[in-house]
Parts: sequence; structure tokens; C-alpha cells
Amino acid sequence: MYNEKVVDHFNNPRNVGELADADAIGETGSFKCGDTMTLYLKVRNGIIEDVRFQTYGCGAAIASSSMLTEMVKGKTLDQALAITNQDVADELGGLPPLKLHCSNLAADALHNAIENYRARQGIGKTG
Amino acid sequence: MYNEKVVDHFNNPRNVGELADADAIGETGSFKCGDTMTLYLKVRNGIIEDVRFQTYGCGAAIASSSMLTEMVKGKTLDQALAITNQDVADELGGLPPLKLHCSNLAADALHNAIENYRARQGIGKTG
Amino acid sequence: MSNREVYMDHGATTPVREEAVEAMLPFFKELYGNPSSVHSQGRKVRKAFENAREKTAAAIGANPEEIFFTSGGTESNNIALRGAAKRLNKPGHIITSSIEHHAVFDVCRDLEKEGHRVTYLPVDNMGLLDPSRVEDAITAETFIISIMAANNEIGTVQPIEEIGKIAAGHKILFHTDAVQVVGQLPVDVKKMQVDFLSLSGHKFNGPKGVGALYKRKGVKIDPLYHGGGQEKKLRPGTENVPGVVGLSRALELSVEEIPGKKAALEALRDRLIDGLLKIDDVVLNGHPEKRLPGNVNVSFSFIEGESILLSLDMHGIAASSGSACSSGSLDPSHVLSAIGLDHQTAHGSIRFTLGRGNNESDVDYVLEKIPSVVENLRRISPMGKTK
Amino acid sequence: MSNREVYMDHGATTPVREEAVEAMLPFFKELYGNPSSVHSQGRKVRKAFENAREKTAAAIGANPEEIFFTSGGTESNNIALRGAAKRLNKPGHIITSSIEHHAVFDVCRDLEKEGHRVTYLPVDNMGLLDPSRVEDAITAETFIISIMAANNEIGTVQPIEEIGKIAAGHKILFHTDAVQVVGQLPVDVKKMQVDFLSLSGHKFNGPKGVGALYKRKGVKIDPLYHGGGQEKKLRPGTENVPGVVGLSRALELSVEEIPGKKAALEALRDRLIDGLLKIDDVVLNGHPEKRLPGNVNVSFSFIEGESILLSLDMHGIAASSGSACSSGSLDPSHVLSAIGLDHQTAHGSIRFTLGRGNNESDVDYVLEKIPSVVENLRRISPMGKTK
Ligand SMILES: Cc1ncc(COP(=O)(O)O)c(C=O)c1O
Ligand SMILES: Cc1ncc(COP(=O)(O)O)c(C=O)c1O
Repeated sequence: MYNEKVVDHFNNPRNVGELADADAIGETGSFKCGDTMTLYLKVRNGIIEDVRFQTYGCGAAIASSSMLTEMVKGKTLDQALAITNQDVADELGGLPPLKLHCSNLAADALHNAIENYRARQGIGKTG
Repeated sequence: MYNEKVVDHFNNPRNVGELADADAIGETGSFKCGDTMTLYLKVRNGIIEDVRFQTYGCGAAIASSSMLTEMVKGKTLDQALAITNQDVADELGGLPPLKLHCSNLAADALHNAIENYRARQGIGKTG
Repeated sequence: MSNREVYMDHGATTPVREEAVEAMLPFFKELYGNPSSVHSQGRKVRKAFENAREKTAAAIGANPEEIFFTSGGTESNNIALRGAAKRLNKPGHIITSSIEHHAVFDVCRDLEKEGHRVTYLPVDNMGLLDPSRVEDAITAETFIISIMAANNEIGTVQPIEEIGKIAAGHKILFHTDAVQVVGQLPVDVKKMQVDFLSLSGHKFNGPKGVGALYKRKGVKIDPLYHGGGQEKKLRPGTENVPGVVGLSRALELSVEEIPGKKAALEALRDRLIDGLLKIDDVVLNGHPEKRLPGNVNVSFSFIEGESILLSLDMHGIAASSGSACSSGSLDPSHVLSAIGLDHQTAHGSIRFTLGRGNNESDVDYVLEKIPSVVENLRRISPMGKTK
Repeated sequence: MSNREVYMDHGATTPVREEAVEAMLPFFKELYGNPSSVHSQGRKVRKAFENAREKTAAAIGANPEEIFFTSGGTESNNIALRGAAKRLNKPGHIITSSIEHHAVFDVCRDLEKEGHRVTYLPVDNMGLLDPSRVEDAITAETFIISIMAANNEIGTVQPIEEIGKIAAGHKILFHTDAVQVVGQLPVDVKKMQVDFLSLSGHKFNGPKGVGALYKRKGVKIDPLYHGGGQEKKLRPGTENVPGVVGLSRALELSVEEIPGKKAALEALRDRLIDGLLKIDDVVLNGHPEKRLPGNVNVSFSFIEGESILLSLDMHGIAASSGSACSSGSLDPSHVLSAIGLDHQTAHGSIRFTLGRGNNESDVDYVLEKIPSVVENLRRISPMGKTK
């Protein structure tokens, strides 16, 4: 069902947990399947310096969360904002069609976190 | 499907053919499955002395015909008249339920032959 | 009883070929998982199952997502016809032939009870359907045409591509019962322009109890059964994995072998036909050329089919008859009636269907035994005394 | 991946037992005839086939002529319910439970579309149906009651005999889906007073793709499929002889073994339940006593079923989950909702179903591995941080 990369990220999820001194927190939930994700960002000079996640969900949801954290580290906020759910799935080497929706929470949580960061910084929503 | 006795009578039918000097001929046909049988009797002193049959039909029909000829030889006409289709099937050791109807022609042909004999002798139909 | 066994009833069913048995075996004890399961046991089975679907699709020129596995030809036919009728959801018109297998014929009869109108097109005395009759029968209410690819009793092969063109031209669904054809003759669903095609594993040396329905992508019908959603809800129930694997393996091989075996089988068939026609008062039923490679159907005058079968059986020869006296129905087959045989000729019809494993010596054995069989029965028969 | 493989998904399907495979094998290559054929090849097969019917009947206290072979539990359920509805030939009323398998539940939903009214009776929070609710639901239009003998997800065993008495008292047809029970617990159709009972081969170490419907003698329903008239026209199509032979052999042995295996399986089950309940925030779903011998169903708070399954799979443990996220439907199962589980508890449910071949060491292996699985997933989860 899942490819090796997905299984690896599921078995050894990267960047799990909370960040006590997070600059931003993004939450998201899939109304339909009940999955939820919380993403913590540490931002310095507009660059994502550190990241942590917590996810409730299936294998695809957990692997996508883990994958996302690897993708955003070191990226500028604008670069991070450009990451789509499809990008995450692609970076994982693909997901079964039926599980694609489960990966949709990762990029969503990221975008929410960046919004949250900008709100905290007093920068309005872009676009 | 058929027991050994039926198969024996089918493979080695007794008393097949015509009797050139028959005292009586009985014919019958199943309207439904198209089987037909002709029975020839040689009668002396009220006793069936010789018998032959010709049958168009399935295995059960042929075996029943053969069986019947063995059953009637040496019988009085009244004894022969008492033989039923069920008797023939019983004497064969039974027939598959679906094939029972195919055995119904043998006793019918016999009864017709006896009727034919009595008609020829000027004796009216009994009963 | 004879020591020799000659099986010439491949049209009824076939032995499962070694390769198909081999292919099935692992799926009983080792790869036994449910293909719907998330765990690796289930996933491995799913993979093999989908691989079988790909093979099946490839064998008839379809895409894998157009293949739906069923429990056999009967179910495939029922799903196509009833599913289309159910989706229509109002009375409509069906065109079929008068020589379909009961799994189409009796479905149509039942759909008539539900309010549909059915045209049973006549065939000629060799069993051939004239495609122009299909064209002429089409009305505004016609929603499906179902014409078998070849007949199971008399072997006549129908001009499916021509009928497919007509159906496509009128945008009417077209189903073909190809149970007797798949594995015997090349089949290409695209060329045939069919929307549905039925096939059955046990007719091409695959297992019994498993078949497939080809449904062209985009064609929508309503499912008849409901359950766990398998086969995209069209045919729910835990998948018969070993059966499907066996079917696909047998199909793959049968189709591969067509170029080599077709002419050989036809040669055997014609040898048998020629030999049989040397006997007095024997006629060939069906078409002399447009005929399944393994099908021989002849009528012996003055004698009855079952008793011929029984006598042949004593010689170890397995064949079948067009009269169904032993199956509870006493009427001769609707197929033999449709090609104009009288009651007696129909009742004297015997079908020999050659297949994998049959050889010239089998044919010669039959030809050696049958004259005495016929003679003996004719001797018993009250008919035909004129000759 | 683990080297050890522990299969605890016997509720989904089971491996075919050696004796059943052995029983089937001759029917692929040697006894391959069509049981409807007149010749001896066919007759030998017919004999074996009818022998299988006798064994199947004996296993559930039925007469052979009351057994109809099908392609599985799904088809058996569909034939009983739809066949009764079709025979009724007007809108009627059906009583069923809210925790039936989809092969009953979704059939009822579809029959609603056709105009029938269906009462889906609620169950208590352990999945038990109160028979008095059945009595209360009966109306003058009720023509069939369908209540499963035991639930496939949570294992709750229903009071079928009591419901049978009620149905009989009202002269209403009574069907039970006994797919999860046959071969596990003693079944007697007479005692249960059922008119129909469904069973499926692959749930008791028989083959997939073959099942049976018990239909009490004298009860009349309309066939759904039409074809060659097999199974007294109730289920036409060339008989799946090897499948039926395998089913009957597996069934015969399963039922014979019940006295010996039931308590042993229950002991394993309870050992697993006890061990699982030692983990924090775990609850047992289903009934503590009225429960299938091999069924364990628990919900782990804060974590999701599929990810648990996946982790177990890494340890070679095969189980299943009540959430069907991967099967296309995103809602938790209607069964878990019906026993009142909230969305999250339902999504955290895992079913272990023990069966033939499982032993204490398997249970201990699961109990050894599962705490870290749960812990790791909870560590990732944003929920349950309060503890
Ligand atoms: C209770 C119940 N009913 C019906 C079925 C359907 O059986 P099958 O998959 O053999 O069609 C199953 C199993 O899938 C089941 O557990
Ligand atoms: C032309 C045709 N259609 C349908 C069927 C039915 O197939 P099955 O018996 O596999 O259901 C058969 C064979 O019996 C057949 O010859």
C-alpha cells in the first residue's frame, strides 16, 4: 500500500513533539476522517529554524506530517507558503489514491502556522 | 444415475424386434418427451408366450421396455394387465426421479397390446 | 465399461490445466489474506489479485479497471442485463437472439415480467443472425442489445463486430455472452465495440465458479447485490482470490495458444464431422464454417440423444445432448427449435466439443465406436423401418 | 519488518486448512466434469457434490435439499432478502438491526429505494439486541426479519433462538446472517427456528468465493439470477464443485472440533483482552460474555486505527480496524456508532480475531509488542496531553 519512504517516515517520524518557545502554532483537522495535526514553528529572520509536529491520524497523515517538517526546515516563510499538499505527497514518492486526502492536513497546518506567525508579528494575511 | 440392472437392460435389451406373427400389437408414445414404444405379443391359451419390443427413447425408456418383456413372458393376460409402470420401475431396482416418467411407456404399451388382442378376439374392453 | 476415456464435452466444462492449479495453490494456505485488509498478508494478496485483473484485461483488449470478477458466466450475464435494466428504472426494450444461453434467455424472460419488452431475433437454419435484423429491431426504447458471440450448442459464431457497429451507431448498450469464445478465438472488446462481455473460467481450462464481466469504462449500471463494496460495488463479497488467479492464468495461456491450436482443433473437428456424416441419416447442426473450432453437433435420425450418450459413455466417450430430458425439462432445446429442427431431429442431436488434450486418435476412437452404437439403437427403434 | 507472523484477522478471512485443500484437489484435474452432465465423468462429480451438500446440511441440522450453494455470505444474504422481497411483489416491511454486515444493511437500504420500509433496531452499548424490540416492531406488513447471529466487528452474539420464536409465532420469515458463527459455535437451524441462514466458506478455514444459503423446506422466494437451472433454479450457474467440496470438508471438521476448541479459543481471547486492558485508556467494545470465541475489539484513546494496524504490521501482527479510512469510506463503521462510540473512540478501535493455529505464545507476542506501538503513536498525537 505505502511505499518505503512513507513507511520510513511513519516508523521514524522526524521532528515529533512540541516546541515550548514556538513562534507560531498551526492547527488543522479533517472534518471527514477526524485526523488532526498541530505544527510548531521557530522562525528567525524570516527563516524556519525549527519545527515540530503532533498528528492524530492514519499512516499517510503521520508520514505526511513528518515529511513536511523536513521540507520546511531552512525555508523562508514565503517559500514555505508555496508548499502544497500535492508537493508533500510527491516528496513522499506518492500515496495511494484513497489516502491522498489524509495527506492534505500537513500543508494546511503549515499555512495556518505561518498565518499565525504573521498575525503574532502584526503582519496581515497575505492574499 | 442408473443402477446396474438398468444399465444391463439398456446395454443388453431382451426381446428386441418385431414378431411377424404377433397376435397383438400395442403402441404408446409420450407426448411430452417424444418417446415411443411398440410391443408385440404372441398369446396361446391366454398366456403370453412370446414378446418383442421396439422403443425410441432414453436409457430409462429402453431399459423399462426390456424389463417389461421379461416380466410378462409366461404370464396370463390378466396377470399382465395388473402390471403397473411402478412395478416395472421397481423391478429395475428404481429409476432416478426425473426419469420415472420415461418408464411410463412400458406398461402402457402392454395394456394397449392386451386391449388390441382382446379386440382382435372379439372380447370387449374389460373394466 | 471401457478402459479408454475420451472427453469430448469441453463445451460443458474443462479440466483445470496444471499451470492454473499451480497458480492457485499458494492462495489457499500461504497467501490467504483478505485483499481488503491493511496488513501485509492482505496487501500481498491484493497485489496478486490486481495482477490477475491485468492479465484478464490484456487477454481481451480491455483495461484492468474495466474487469469485474464474478462467480461465472451466469452471474456476468445477469449483472450486465439486469444492472442495465435496473439503472434504466422504467420499462424499456431489449434486443436479443432466440438462441441465447439460458443465462441470457431466461433473464430476458424474467425482465419481461418486470415490464420490459424483449425482441428475440430469429436466426437462419445454421444459427446465424443477420445483423440487419438488429438494426431493424431498434426502437426509441431499446436500451440494450445482447447477442452471444458463439452458441454453446451448435457452435455458430455471430458477426459481433457488425452488430457492435450498429449498436454504437445508435448509442445503445451492447452485451455479448462470449463464454464459449474467450480462450478459443481472438477477442478484442474494442474491435467488437461491446459495452459488456461475459466470460467464465471453467470453459478455458480454468476453475469453476469464477468468471468476469467486462464493462466499458464510463458505462453505468446499477449493482444487483449489495455488501462490502468489493469490485467497485458492482459485485460485492470477499474476492475469490485463488479462483481469479487460476482463471487469469488459464486465460493468459489459452489466448497465447490460439494461433497454434485453432487450426489443429478445427482439423480434428472437421475430421470428426466428416466421419460422422458417413453414417446414414446423420445431419450436421450449425454453420459449416462460422463455427467454434471444437464444436461438432449432429442429429442421428430415429434414435434419441440420451440413449446415444449413455451408449457412448459405456465406451468411455463423454459428450452431451441437445435434449434435456434428464434435466427436468422435456422440451428439446430452444436453440435446436430455433434453427428449425423438428422434435425428433432435435431429440437425436449430440454435441461433441473438442478441447485441450484431444487428439486424432480420440476422434478415430469415437468414429470407430459410434456406428455400432447407432446401429444398435436403431435396431431397437420402431422408427425408420422404411430404409 | 518482523520475522514472526501472527495472524489475528480470522474474522476477515482464514487460511484454507490442509484437509480442505486435499479434498478439493481431485476436482480440478481428475473429477472435473460438469455435475449436470449425463456421462460418468459428470455423474461422479454430481455424487461428490451431493455428498458435500449432505455434509453441509448435517453441520447445521438441516436437510440436504434445504442447502443452496452460493458464491459466499454476501450472495446468500442477498438471495434471502431480495428473493423474499421479489416474491412479495409489493412494498412490505423489513425488520433488521442497526449493526448488520453491509451485505444485509446495504441490501435493506437498497430495498428501501424500491419502496420497502425498513426498521433498523437499535442495540445496547454492548451490541446486544433486545428480542422484545423485534416483537414490538412487527406490523401487518412485516414479511421478513433479518438479524445476524453474531457481529463481525465486535463479536456480540445475539439471542437468535428467542427471536426465532417470535418470528415463528407471527409466521414471519426469519433470516440470520451466521457467517461469523458457523464453524465457531454450534448451530441448529431447527432450534433457531430460522427460515434462512447464510454461511461463508472462507470464515471457517474453507475456500473463498463459496458459501451456502439454508432455506427451510417449503419456504418460497423468487430467484434473482436466471440461467441453467442449477440449485433448483435459486442459484443458477455451473457449480463451483471444488469450492463446495472444500467448504463442506472444512465445515464438517470445524463443527466436529467445536467442543474441543471453543473453550481454548475463549481462554486465548480473554488472555488477550485482559492484557490489552492493562494499557491505559483502552476499552473493550462488544459484550464481555456473549461474544464470539475468537473476537477481541478494543479502542485505544488518542490514536487512530490504521496507524495502529500499520505499526502492528511492522511487527508481523495482522489485525483489522473498525475505521474504514482506507476503504474509501471515511465514516467510522455503523456498528461502532450504533453502540454509541464517539467518533474518536471508534477510529481508535482495533479488532483481533483469533482462530485456528493461534496459541498462547501468539497472544503473548501481541501483548509484548503493543504497548510500545501505542506509546509511540500517542507520543506523536496531539491528543490526551492531560494525562
Ligand atoms: C457477518 C458477515 N456477513 C457477511 C459477510 C460476507 O461474506 P462474504 O465476504 O463471504 O461474501 C461477512 C464477511 O465478510 C460477515 O462477516
Ligand atoms: C454461452 C454460455 N453462456 C453462459 C454460460 C454460463 O456459464 P457458467 O455456468 O459459468 O455460469 C455458459 C455455460 O454454461 C455458456 O455456454
